Amino acid sequence: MKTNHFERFAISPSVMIHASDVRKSYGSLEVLKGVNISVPNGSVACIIGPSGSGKSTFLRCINHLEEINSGLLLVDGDFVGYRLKDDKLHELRASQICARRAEIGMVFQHFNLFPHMTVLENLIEAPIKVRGEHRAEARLHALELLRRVGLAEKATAFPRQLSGGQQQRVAIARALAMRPKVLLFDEPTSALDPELVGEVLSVMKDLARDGMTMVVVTHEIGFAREVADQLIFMDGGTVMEQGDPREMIANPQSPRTREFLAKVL
Amino acid sequence: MKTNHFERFAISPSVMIHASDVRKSYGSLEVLKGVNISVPNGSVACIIGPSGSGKSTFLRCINHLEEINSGLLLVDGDFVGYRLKDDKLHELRASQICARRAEIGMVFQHFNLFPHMTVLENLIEAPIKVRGEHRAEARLHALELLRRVGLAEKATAFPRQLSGGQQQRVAIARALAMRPKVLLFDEPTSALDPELVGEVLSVMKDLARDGMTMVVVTHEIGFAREVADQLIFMDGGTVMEQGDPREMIANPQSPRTREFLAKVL
Amino acid sequence: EIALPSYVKDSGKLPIATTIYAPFSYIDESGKQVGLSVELAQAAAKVLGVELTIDQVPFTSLIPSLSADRIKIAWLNASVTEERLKQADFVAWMEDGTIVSTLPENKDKYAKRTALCGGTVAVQSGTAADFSADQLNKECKTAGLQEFKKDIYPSQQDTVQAVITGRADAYLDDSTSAGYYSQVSKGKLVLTGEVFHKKPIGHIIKKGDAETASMLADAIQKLIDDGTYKTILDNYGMSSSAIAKPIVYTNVSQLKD
Amino acid sequence: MNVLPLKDDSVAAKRAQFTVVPLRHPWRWAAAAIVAILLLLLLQAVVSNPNLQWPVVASYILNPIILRGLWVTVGLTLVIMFFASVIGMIVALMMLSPSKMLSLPAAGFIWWFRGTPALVQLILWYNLSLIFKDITLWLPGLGTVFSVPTNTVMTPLVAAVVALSLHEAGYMAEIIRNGLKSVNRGQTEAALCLGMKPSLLLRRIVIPQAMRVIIPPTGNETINLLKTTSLVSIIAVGDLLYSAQAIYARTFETIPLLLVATFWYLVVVSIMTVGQGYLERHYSRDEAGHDPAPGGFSRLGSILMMREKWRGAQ
Amino acid sequence: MNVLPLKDDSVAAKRAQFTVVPLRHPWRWAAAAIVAILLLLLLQAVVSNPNLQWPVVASYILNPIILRGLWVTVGLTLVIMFFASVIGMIVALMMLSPSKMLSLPAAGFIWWFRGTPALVQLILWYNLSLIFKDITLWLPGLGTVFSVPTNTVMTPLVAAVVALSLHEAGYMAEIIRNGLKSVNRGQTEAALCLGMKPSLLLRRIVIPQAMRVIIPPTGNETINLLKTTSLVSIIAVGDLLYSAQAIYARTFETIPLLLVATFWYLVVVSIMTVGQGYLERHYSRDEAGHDPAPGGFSRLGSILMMREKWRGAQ
Ligand SMILES: Nc1ncnc2c1ncn2[C@@H]1O[C@H](COP(=O)(O)OP(=O)(O)OP(=O)(O)O)[C@@H](O)[C@H]1O
Ligand SMILES: Nc1ncnc2c1ncn2[C@@H]1O[C@H](COP(=O)(O)OP(=O)(O)OP(=O)(O)O)[C@@H](O)[C@H]1O
Ligand SMILES: [Mg+2]
Ligand SMILES: [Mg+2]
Repeated sequence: MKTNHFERFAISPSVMIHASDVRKSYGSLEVLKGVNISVPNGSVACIIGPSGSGKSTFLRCINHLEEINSGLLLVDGDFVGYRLKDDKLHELRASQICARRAEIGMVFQHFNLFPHMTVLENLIEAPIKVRGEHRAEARLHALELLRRVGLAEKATAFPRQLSGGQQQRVAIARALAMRPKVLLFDEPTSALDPELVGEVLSVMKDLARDGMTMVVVTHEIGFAREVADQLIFMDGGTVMEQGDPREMIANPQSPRTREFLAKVL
Repeated sequence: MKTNHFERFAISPSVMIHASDVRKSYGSLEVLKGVNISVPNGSVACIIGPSGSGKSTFLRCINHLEEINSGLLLVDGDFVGYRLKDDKLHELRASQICARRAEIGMVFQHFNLFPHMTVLENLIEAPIKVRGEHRAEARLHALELLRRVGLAEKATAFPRQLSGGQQQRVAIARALAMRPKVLLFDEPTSALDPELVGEVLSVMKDLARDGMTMVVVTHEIGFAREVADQLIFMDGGTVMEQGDPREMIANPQSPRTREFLAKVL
Repeated sequence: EIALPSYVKDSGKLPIATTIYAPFSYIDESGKQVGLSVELAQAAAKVLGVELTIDQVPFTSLIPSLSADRIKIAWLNASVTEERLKQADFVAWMEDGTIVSTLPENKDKYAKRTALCGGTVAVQSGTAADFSADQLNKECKTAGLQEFKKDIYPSQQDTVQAVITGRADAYLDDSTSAGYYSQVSKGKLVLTGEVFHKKPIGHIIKKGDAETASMLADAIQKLIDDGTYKTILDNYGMSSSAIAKPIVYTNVSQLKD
Repeated sequence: MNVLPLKDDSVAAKRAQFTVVPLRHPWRWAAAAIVAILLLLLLQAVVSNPNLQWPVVASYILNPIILRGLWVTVGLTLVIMFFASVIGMIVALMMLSPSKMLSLPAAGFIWWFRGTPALVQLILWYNLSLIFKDITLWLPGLGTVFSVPTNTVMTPLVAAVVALSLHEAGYMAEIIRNGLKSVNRGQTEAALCLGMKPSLLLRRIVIPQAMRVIIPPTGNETINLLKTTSLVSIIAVGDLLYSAQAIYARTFETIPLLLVATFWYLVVVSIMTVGQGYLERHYSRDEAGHDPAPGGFSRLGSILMMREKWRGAQ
Repeated sequence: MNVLPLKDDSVAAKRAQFTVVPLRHPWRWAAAAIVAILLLLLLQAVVSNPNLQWPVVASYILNPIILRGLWVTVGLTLVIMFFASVIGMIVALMMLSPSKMLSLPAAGFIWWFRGTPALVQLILWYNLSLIFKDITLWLPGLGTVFSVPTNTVMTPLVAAVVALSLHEAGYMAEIIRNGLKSVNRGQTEAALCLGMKPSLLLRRIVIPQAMRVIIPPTGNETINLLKTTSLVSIIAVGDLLYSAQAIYARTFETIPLLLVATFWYLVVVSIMTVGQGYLERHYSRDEAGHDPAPGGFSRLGSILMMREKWRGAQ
């Protein structure tokens, strides 16, 4: 059912996320004014930028939580919300969109764990119901993931009984349980006590080391410098500057970038 | 109605908050295990410490949101929740406690602005209803405070229409509107985007410069170093270490303090 | 001269309570309370030389209101039965029977009342017909026929509606009001067969209130004597239900003979 | 890892200009069409059906008995709802108190008044003299200060208001309790820290915020009450429905008169619904402003109903 | 600025050992005493009052007609509530859809069925044959497929279930709409990001969380419905209350029989209340665990009621 459009659009097959001239408006407010980004397979892209610059909106467009108004946005060489046939984009049915979206994991600022389910239930719900895994298999995988994020003993706890850092680690494990091709993070540590930031970042570093493709909106410049393959600075709905994190942080080209980094560092 | 017990307890009248051997339990869980703190008039005390160490609980005891189980806790030389008569502590009626509490301002991590009131209404509600100020007078004072926190033009906005940093500045103005003797801050910047932290801290610095007595629970070590007169490190319900901020940060005595500072810095 | 209880004498008023039950007591187009009972009550008040006041009290609160002394007289056409006599006393002023009412096309079919056996019959709860239906069912049994199904409805309109929509074969009605209903139904319903199971009907008063009982009996006697009673009953086409002398029922044994 | 350079923007833009074919929802249109046809058929059947006797309906719409009944219904509803809210509020606060001395009686109140049919309560209150002959105020030292027969005090209207207010209060207490519980604890603490007294805190901070949760079910309750008031006919207070019944009991114009009552109920309920909407908006006026993440749920609705949201061409 | 050195701890501790005198609440004790005395007096009056005829009450409690009525009441309530919830859910979802094609009919549904007295709807459905003589399925090409007289289909019980289900659905739709709206938007998005389909998302994520807001007013509604079912008596379906009425209409034992009905209603409502409490707990089981900031509101309750919370001596 999925088809590849790498050739058609002359994109290298090693590109996981390809955005060119992506535009998005809310009513008369243009939030994304032509965004161009390319995230290769297995790489980590960090997006930084002031509040309201459209970072979250862009992430939400990637997994089709928001529809874009124009431009080209491909994940692993295909559209998330459409099927290309006879040079026309046919909207997909909700269930089909969901199937594609399942391959794109997302981690939110406010965790958004399901409060009425235990940690384990949070992790196995979607694999069983969406991917059709067997309960036993899903459980095994979930417990392994919990071990990986250091929370093996919290499987039967409810989210409310965990600290923010623990909740965020569970949220990451939940996204991983769907065996996604790519993980999107929207400010995963900014709702956490500084003390707890470290534990979440270290889980994310492990993931990056294991070769997970990740797009991370963050204010943790240290993390970006250490882990990211590319750093993207967004402002006012466009990409102002992008490149190697170390270089960009040490020597930002645009004055806006310089100003922003000065505030955050 | 208020009486001074400075002499009786041999405390200098320049002490705004005096805590000695303050203990507090929730059921069988002892959260404060004998806290000794003294905050002189016009000084700034910063409290740091790991999550669960009892920082919030101690702040809440100061303004009698929680009752302590034993120890001596005086604000400006008097008890907040009791009247001392014939060597006995008589519990006060709720309305009397409220009158005393009005002299102690508090700023919360999650702002807790009243969402159904405009910014101005948030500021004038208590001065009019609790302090009995005239509406015109309260309005004038409120507008001046808003100017002071840099939000003069937001008087008619609703909290939801403001950014986190703006909301927190309104919350500070709201506390100031009651002309408190002392301000308590419970992690005032930890729910904010890093970009917005600066604006709140700068308002707090201004306050400190103007001689407001403040007790600040925070993770912003930079702020503590720059502004605080004393730094208090709490752990496991006791004060582990306290002293001059610069000295303590540069050269922590206890290994727990060293460990904690290493994480946060 | 009729002896008046103190509550009548002191206030100069005869306070009665009625329920809506056409044509005895109902509301006319202008919202006024009218009907046979009401006319008789007005005549009685005149005989007693006092003013009449009417409270409209729905059936459910009649008995509690009598017990609570909220009302003194339930000016009604209630059947006097054994079980009811345990709760209240009666002043009977008419005799009532039961009659079958049905659709015009079934008029002949149900002319003999045992033809109802095995069918479905609608009655209004608590009316004379309600009791009569049980008696009729016994007759079915003795005749070796199947019993009919008794559907109890809370109001007369509902029993009528049940017959019109064909959910019941017929309904049993008090002979006194049946004529009125077949008349207002504009030919949709007809009466068939003859009146059966005659029994006394009358006003309800609190158990042991002998003063009120004798006042009512005396007043009605006077109306019978001076002919007013007959004129009113004639007006409503009910002279066949008239009696010669009101009877105060206080005891079950009075019913036996 | 090396980042692929992007092609020239204009090329990228050009190669992505596709027409978007929106998802078709044939079943939804079919359903809408069927509903529309059924409604038309029903309308036609209803309008042309002689059994409904529309001329009779018209002739009774402004009948004075009906209008008086309408007035009784509306008046009683308002008065009873007022008392029920006040009592319900007190009971709800007692329920939420951690003191058993207060929460137990409150729970008992709710249990009794929700559990007993309104009809029974009405009859018991109306005939209170069954249980208490006189209402007497006796003070130690002074003796009997005054004493009146219960029946004098308990007029039908008083009985109706007392019985139905208490009955309704049982329901309102549950609704208000739920609403108060929904207010964030931080709000209470912030207000206390500003020195607000419990009563002020309740009036200015908690209740206005609880209103959002309280109003919708209260709308339901009020409409229920509007119809429950028809019970007062039991104690000879003639409300709208009872007046209609009293008329058709005589004239057998059952259906037309029920339609008359329905008409007026619909009018009143419509007005109340408008009022409810207005109140709901009033108590969420703070949400009216700029909201970067609009109505969480209307989004869910749009997803569930698979609404097309395409606003341009990709 | 210089920080005052603290005195030796033990001195500080010693000088602060005072006995604490808790605030006295004489009025509260007085109120409790008065309530207790009044309740005792009432109990005494009620038990010893001959008008209430307790022996008669006892003799009817297990009367087969009453028990059959109880069964009808409970059975009808359950069946109707089931249908009303299903229909109400669909209507609530339609209401929340941003598509006018769905939300307008839903609003119309709620308006009509909340606004029309249940009695009227019952009579209209019961007498459907007045409007439609036969129910006919006519298909183009096939002609009349089948045709049955309306009265055969619309038995009293069917009419009661249809009419009251639709009526109740109007109320349930409002309640469910309110509940669904209360679920945080982040939950929906998180579920969508996990690839959940709208139906799954609704069933597993939204509804379980909405339940907390839905259950309390639904409790009220169910109890209301329990009593509303007594309307079915007008179409000769004898429910609990009506069965009692049918008996006292014959025997004049009004009060005792109303007490019998009350007894059973209280039993049923008590069971339902327990069930409601159980459901409420079930849907907030995640809150049962360790909660560092316990029940925001029970704190407010304690403040409002000025409960003593002193647990030691200062
Ligand atoms: N659903 C929406 N409707 C209307 N405007 C929206 C909506 N979502 C976002 N916006 C607006 O779009 C702009 C970009 O928002 P976005 O959340 O993408 O910014 P951001 O870079 O993530 O900021 P932050 O760092 O505060 O999260 C803002 O001006 C916001 O108000
Ligand atoms: N109302 C309460 N009931 C029971 N336990 C409580 C209550 N409030 C706090 N605690 C417990 O008291 C301890 C101290 O909590 P407190 O909130 O004071 O810590 P903190 O230092 O402010 O931590 P953080 O940095 O996370 O805010 C924690 O273990 C907490 O679980
Ligand atoms: Mg964002
Ligand atoms: Mg804290």
